[in-house]
Amino acid sequence: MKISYYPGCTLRTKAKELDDTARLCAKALGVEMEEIENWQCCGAVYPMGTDEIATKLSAVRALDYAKHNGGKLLTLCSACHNVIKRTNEDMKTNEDICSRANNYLKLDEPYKGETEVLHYLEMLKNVVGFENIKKAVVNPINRKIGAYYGCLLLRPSGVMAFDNPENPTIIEDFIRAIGGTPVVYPFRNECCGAYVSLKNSELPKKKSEKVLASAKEKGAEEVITACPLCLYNLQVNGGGILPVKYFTELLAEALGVKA
Amino acid sequence: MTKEERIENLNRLSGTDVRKCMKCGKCSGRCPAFKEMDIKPHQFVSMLCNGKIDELLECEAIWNCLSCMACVERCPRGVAPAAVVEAVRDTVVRMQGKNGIKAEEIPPIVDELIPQQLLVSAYRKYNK
Amino acid sequence: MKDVELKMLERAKALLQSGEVARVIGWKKGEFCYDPAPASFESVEEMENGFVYNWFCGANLSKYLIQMAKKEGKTAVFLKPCDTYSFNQLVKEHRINRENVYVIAVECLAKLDVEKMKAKGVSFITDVEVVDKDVKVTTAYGVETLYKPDVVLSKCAVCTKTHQVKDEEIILHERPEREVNRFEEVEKLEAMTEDERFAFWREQLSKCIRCNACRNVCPACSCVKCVFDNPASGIAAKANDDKFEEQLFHIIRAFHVSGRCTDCGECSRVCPQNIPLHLLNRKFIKDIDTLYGEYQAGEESEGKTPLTTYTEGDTEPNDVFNGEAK
Amino acid sequence: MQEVTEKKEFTPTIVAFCCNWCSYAGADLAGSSRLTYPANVKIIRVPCSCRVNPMFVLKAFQQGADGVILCGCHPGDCHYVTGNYYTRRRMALLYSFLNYMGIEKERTRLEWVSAAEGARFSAVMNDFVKQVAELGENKRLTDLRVKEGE
Amino acid sequence: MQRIGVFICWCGSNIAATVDVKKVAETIKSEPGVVYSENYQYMCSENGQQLIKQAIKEHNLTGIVIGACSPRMHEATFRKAAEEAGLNPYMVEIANIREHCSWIHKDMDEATEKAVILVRTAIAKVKLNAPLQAGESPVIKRALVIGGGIAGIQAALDIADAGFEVDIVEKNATIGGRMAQLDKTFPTLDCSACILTPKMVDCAQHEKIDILSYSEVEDVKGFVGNFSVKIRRKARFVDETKCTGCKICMEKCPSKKGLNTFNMGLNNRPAIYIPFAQAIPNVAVIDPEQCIKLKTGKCGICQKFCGVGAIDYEQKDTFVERQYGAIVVATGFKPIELDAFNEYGYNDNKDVITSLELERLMNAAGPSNGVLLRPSDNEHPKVITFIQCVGSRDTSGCGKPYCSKICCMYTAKHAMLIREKYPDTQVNVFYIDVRTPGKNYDEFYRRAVEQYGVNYIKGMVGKVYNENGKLMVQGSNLIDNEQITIESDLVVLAAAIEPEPSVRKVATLLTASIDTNNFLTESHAKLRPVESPTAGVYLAGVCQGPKDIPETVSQASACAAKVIGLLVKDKLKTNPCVAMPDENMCNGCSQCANVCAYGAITYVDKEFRIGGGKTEIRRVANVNPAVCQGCGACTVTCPSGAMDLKGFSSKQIMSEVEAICKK
Repeated sequence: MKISYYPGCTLRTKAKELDDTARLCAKALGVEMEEIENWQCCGAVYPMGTDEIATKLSAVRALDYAKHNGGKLLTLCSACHNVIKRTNEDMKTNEDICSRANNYLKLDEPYKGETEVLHYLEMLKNVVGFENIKKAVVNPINRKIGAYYGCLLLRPSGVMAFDNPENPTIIEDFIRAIGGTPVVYPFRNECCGAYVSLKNSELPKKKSEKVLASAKEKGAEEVITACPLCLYNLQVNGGGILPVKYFTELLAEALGVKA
Repeated sequence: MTKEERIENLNRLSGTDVRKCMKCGKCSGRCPAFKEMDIKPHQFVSMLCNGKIDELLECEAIWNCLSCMACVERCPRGVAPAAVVEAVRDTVVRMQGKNGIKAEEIPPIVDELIPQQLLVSAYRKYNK
Repeated sequence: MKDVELKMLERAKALLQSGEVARVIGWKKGEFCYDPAPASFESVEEMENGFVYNWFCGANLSKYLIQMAKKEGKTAVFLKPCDTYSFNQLVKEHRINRENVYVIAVECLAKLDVEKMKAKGVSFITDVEVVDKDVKVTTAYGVETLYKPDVVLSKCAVCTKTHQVKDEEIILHERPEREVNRFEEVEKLEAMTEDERFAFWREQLSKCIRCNACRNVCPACSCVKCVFDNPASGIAAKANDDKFEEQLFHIIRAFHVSGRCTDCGECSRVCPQNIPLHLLNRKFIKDIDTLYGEYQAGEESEGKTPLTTYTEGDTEPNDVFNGEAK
Repeated sequence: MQEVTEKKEFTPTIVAFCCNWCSYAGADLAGSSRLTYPANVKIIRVPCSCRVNPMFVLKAFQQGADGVILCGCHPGDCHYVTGNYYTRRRMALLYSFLNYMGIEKERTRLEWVSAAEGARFSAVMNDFVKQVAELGENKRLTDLRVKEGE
Repeated sequence: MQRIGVFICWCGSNIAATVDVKKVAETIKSEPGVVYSENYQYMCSENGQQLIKQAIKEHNLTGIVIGACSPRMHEATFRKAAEEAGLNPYMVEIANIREHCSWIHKDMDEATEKAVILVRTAIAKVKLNAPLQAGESPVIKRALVIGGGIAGIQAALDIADAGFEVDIVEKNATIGGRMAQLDKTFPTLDCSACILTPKMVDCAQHEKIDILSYSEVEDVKGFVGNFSVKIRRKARFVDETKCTGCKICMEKCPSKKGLNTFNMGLNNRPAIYIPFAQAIPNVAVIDPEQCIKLKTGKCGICQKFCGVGAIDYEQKDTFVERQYGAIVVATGFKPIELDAFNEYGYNDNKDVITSLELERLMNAAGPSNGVLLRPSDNEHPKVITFIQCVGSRDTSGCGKPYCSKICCMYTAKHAMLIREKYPDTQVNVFYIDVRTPGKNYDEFYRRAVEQYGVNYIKGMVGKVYNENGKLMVQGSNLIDNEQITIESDLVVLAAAIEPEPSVRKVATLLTASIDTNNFLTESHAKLRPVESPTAGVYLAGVCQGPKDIPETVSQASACAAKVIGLLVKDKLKTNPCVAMPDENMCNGCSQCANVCAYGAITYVDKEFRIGGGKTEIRRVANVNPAVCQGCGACTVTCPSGAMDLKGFSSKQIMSEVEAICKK
C-alpha cells in the first residue's frame, strides 16, 4: 500500500539514517512511503499562542495534500508529528484557527482536519501489525533495550492520543516484535531538555544524563528513540552512558535490510 | 495599552482559563526544568491571575521552559501552565528588540551535529 | 419509476396472496396521473385495478397505519425515506404497533408538485417521465420539458432523508448524495427585522381558512382527539369566531409538534392556501438543533424528545433569540 | 410633544406566572419588605413554573397583555426537582419562536427568583415594566390576522 | 348556579390603609355569580372565621374568595373554616391583596383598582374549582434497607427498635460494609470492629430484622406505603440454615489462591470462605469462579468434611417477593480505579498502595496481622509518603470533580497511628488543602502535626518512580517554592471515593434521580436531605454524597425517623391537587411519563366504546395519586391536553389570565 509521507527538515540532512532506514523497512514490510510534493518545514515546534496562524500553514498545506492523496499522513520525526497532529486538531476543533488558516490558504475546498496523522510507530502497530513484523524478523535483536519516548510523541495526550502518557507501551511492544527485551525505566517519558540547548546548555546535559542513567540502572544496554533532537541531545550531552539509536535502525537490522 | 488590556491579551493568547487553578502545585511538582525556572510553572498561573505581568515579562523562565507539556498533562483542573509561559514569551519576543536569540550568537554554539530542527524551533520560539 | 411500480405491485400481490399480510397501504390511481391518493388494498384484484406509484405519490402513508394497523392481520405499507421518520415517531408514541406492520421501503428520488408545474404554464398533463433533471411532460398539446428542481415538492427540494426502518426494500435507482441547507428559508426570515417578520407572517396566516388540512395530514397530529376539540384545554373553539383559537392556531400547533415533527413537509404540501407552514416547524427544529444538539425526530423508535429532557447547563430563554444563544 | 406625554402615560398590562415555592414566596417577601413595583403587574400562582403551558402565555398576549414574565425556582432548586429544567427549554423555544413571528423579544421574559430574593423580585418587575412600557401596546398577538377591510 | 361569597380583610391597617376595602367589597357585589360580599378587620381571627362560616351556611355559598394576605399564610386556615361550615375546602381561593398589593403600592386608587382585579381573578378561578377529596392509601408496615454497611445497619436498628419489621438486602456475603474493613476510626481512634461488630450482632439478633445477605434487589413496583420488591438471593452453595461457621471447609479447600477481596486483594483466600471472622451471617460462601468442583465437577472435598451437610453444589439463585412501606438506600461507596493516574505508579509498584489497603495492612486481622510491612518485601517501611486528592477535585476528566471529604481526616489518622506505633518512621503528607470541618477534627489534624511530627507539605506530587529500589516521590513544596524528591519506602494514595456502581441499577428501579457523579439526589439539598424525590425512598450514607462515619450514622438515624414517621401511619393522606388524565383524550404516547420526576405515571390498555356497538383497546395514562406531587410538568407535555392538574386546571389558569387582561 501507498501512504503519503512527510519527512521534515532534519530527516533530509542530519537524520538521514532515520529516513533511509525507515523507507527501507517500510518497503520490506509492504508499505510504500510516498513523499509529498513541495513540503515545507513544519517549524519544529507547535506554536501554542491562540493567534498563531501563519506558523501553522506549512503543516496545514501538508495535511491538505495528504487529504487528497490517500487521506493519511505519515510522520517519522517526533517534532513533526507533534506539530502536524496538534495543528490538525486545531483545524478539526478550533473554528477560529480553521477559518483563518483557510482564509490564508485559499484552497479549492476548505481543509477541516479530515486527514489522519499517523506516526511511523503507529503505522507499524496498526497498519503492518507487530505480529507481522515478528514474522519478518530474520535477525532478532537479542539485547536489552530502553525505549525513550521523550515528550513530543505523548503530550498533550488529549490531542496526541498516541499512548498512555505515563505508562506507554508501543515502543516496548515494538522492541519485543524485533526480538529484543524492553527495559522499562521511569524517565522514558521525561523531557531530555534539548529544546533550550541554544539558550541554556547546562539543562539539556543534566536532563539527558538523568534519562540515560535511569535506563542503565534498570538494565538497558542501549536506548532507542524516534526524535532526531533527542538523539542528538542524548548522544552529545548524555555523557556517553549508553549508546542511542533510532528505532528504525534496529528495525532495519532485525529485518536484515541494512543498506 | 492599559494594564487590564495587557492582562486580557495574555489570557487570550494563552487560551487557558487560569481561574480554574486550585493551587495544588502539581505542575511544579512535575516540571523537569523546575530548578532553572526563576518563576515556577504554578506561579505563572497565579501571577497572571493576580495581574503581576510586569514581573512575568521580565523573567528568565520563559527561556528555560522546555515546552514538554508535563505540566499540562498532569493538571487536575485542565489548566495549561505551559500555554501561559508561551503567551508571556510570545508577548516578549514580539516587542521591539526583545528577540531571545541574536543571529550573531548562533555560530559559536553550533556544532556540526546539531539537527536543523533545533535551530528552526529556537528561531520560532525565541524570535519574531 | 415504472419498473419500481411493477416491482411494488408484484411484491404486494405476493404478500396478499400468501396471506402474510391482510392489506397493503399504497397509492390509488386518480382521475389524472397527478392525483393519486392513499388507499388500502385488500386483494390482488384491487391492487391490479387501482395501484399506482409515480412521480406524484408525495403523500405520507404513515398516519393511515394508526387505524389500519389495529385491524386483524398484518398490514403492509410502502414508505418513502421521509415517511419512515413519521412511522418511527408514531411507533415511539405507541400509536402504531410495530409488530402489526410490514414495512416495504421504496425509493423516492423526489416527487413533483403539480401546482408548480401548472404555474409554469403546463396544463392538461397526461404523462410524466423523468430523466435526471429533465421532466418530460406529455400534455394534451404535446411534450414539454421542465427543469426538475423547479417543480419538485418543497419538502423534496431539501430532503436528504434515508430509510430508517424497513422489513424489505425496493430500490432500483440510488439517489445521488447531496448537501442542502434546509434552514435557508428560516435563516432568511431570521435575518429580517421584527416588523418585517411580523408583516410576513401576518400576510401568510391571514390566508388561512381553517380548513384543518394541515392538522389532518400531519403524522405528529395523531391525537385521539385534538386539543382544539378538548373543552378542558381552554383553547377549544367555542364558536367559529373564537379569536384566540383562530389567531393562534398555527402557533399552538407548531409548539405541540415541536420535538416530534419529523419535517416531512406534508402540512405545506396540502395547504390549499399555500401557506409555508413548514417554516414554523422548521424554526423549532433549527432552534432545538442549535440549543440542545442536533436532533432528528423519527430517527429512532424509542427515547425522549428534546422537550422531555434537559441538561443542567441549558441556555436561558432570555438569552435565546433568532436561533442564537447570546 | 403630544405623543411623548401619551407614551409616558401608557401603563402596560403585565401577567406574571410565579411558582408557589420560590417566586411567589419571593413576591411575598418583596411585599413584606415593602419593596414597590408597579401595580400593573398581576401575579398568577402556579405550583411550578413547569405548569405554565405556552398556551397560557399566548392567551395572555391575545387577551391584550403587553408583557408576560415567568418566574420559577433557580435551576437545581426546583421544589419538584426537575420541573424548571423543562420550563427552561419550553420557554426558550417559545420565546424564540414568538420573536420569529415578529413579536418584540422584550415582551417575554423568564427569571429565576428564589423565596429569599424579595429585592430581586421587585427589581425584576420594575425593570420589566419599564422595558415593556417603552415598547408601547401589544397589538401583534391580539390581531395576528389582517382584519377584513384592512 | 354558582353562589360565590367574597370576604375582604382589612388586616388591621395593613390592607385597609392603602386599599379601600369597603369599595372593593362593594364593587365586587355586582360581579356575576357573587351573592355575598363583605369586609372585616381580621378575617383570620376567630370572629372573622365565624363570619365566613355563617355566610356559607346562610347564603348557601358554593365557593368563596378571601381577599387577604398571602395564601402561603392562611390558605389552610380558611380551608379549614370552609370545611367546618360544610363547604369543600378546595372551593376556597385567596386573592393576595396584602403582600402583592397594599404593601407595595402607595396610591390608594391604584391599589384599590388592583385589589379589585385580583379579587375578580380569584372569582374567575373559584368558579371553575371542583370539590376535591384528599385520597388515602394504605401503608405496609415494613421497611427495606438496601445495603448492609454502617448506614444500613443503623437505619435498620432504629426502625426495628421502633417496632417495625426491617429487611436488610446486602449484595455481599456479610453485612458490615466498608466500615468493617477499617482499622481505627477518627477522631477518637476507637477500633472500627469494636464499635461496628456489636451493631452487626444486634442486627442479627433483632427479632424485627431479617438480613438477606448475598442478595440483590431485582425489581421494584408500587409506590410510597406500598412497594413490592423482588429480591434475588444469589446461590452461595452453602445452606444458610445449616452452616455453623466452623471453617473446617476453609482449611480443607484445595483451591486457596483466590484474592481476598476483604483484604483488598493483599492476600489469598480459599474458594469457600467466610469473609472475615465476625461476619454476619457467619456462613460460608463458595466462589463459583474459583471452586474446582463447580468448574470441573471434580473435588467435593468441602462437602465431605462439612459436619452438618451444609454444602449444596446444586444451589440456584432464588427469588423472594416482599412488600414494604418504605425503602432506605444505603449502597455505599468504593475507591476509584487508579488506571488514569499512572504518574503515581500504582499499577507498577507494589509499595504504592491506596489508603483502604493501608487500613488492612494496619489491621490486626489483616494480612500482616497488624504489623505494618510493605507488600513488596515485607520490610518495615521507614519513610512513608501520603499523597492527598488522588482523583478528587479533578476536572480534567481523569478523576472526580468533587472533594471526597474523608481523606484529610483518615490520612491524619494513618499518619498519627504510624508515628505512634513506629516512632522511627518518617511520615510525609503532600496536600492541596487540609479540610477538617467537624467537631474535634481540626484539633485532631493539628495533633498529627504538633504532637506526632508528621511532615505536612503544601504541594502536589508530579511523579513517583522507582530508583535503586526506592520510591522517589517528586513533588512541589509550594510554601518553600521548591521542588523536592523524597526517597520513600511506602507511598499511600488517598484515592477518591465514588458511589458503589450498583447504585445505578437501584436508582433506576426506584426512579430515584441520580446526578452526573452517580450520587443519588436528595429531595431538597438543605431541608429534605435524607429524602429522595421519590416518595417513600430515603437516602443514607455515601450513596447520597461523600461523608464520614458520624455523618453517615446521623443520616441513617434521620432516615429511620422519616421511615418511622411514615410507617406509624395506617393510611397516607394524599394531596388532591394531582394530575389526572382524561382517558377519552389520552393517546398513550408516553410523553408525560418522560417528564415525571416521580414515576407516578404508568400506562394501561383499556377498552373504549367507539360507536356502532364496537370497542377498541387503547393504551392510556394512569396517574397514581399517591405518588404524584402535583407539579404539572406532564400537563404541558401532553399534546392533546388530556392531562390536567386538579386545582390548577388549564381552564382555571386561562380564566385567571382573561380576568387579569380584561380591559
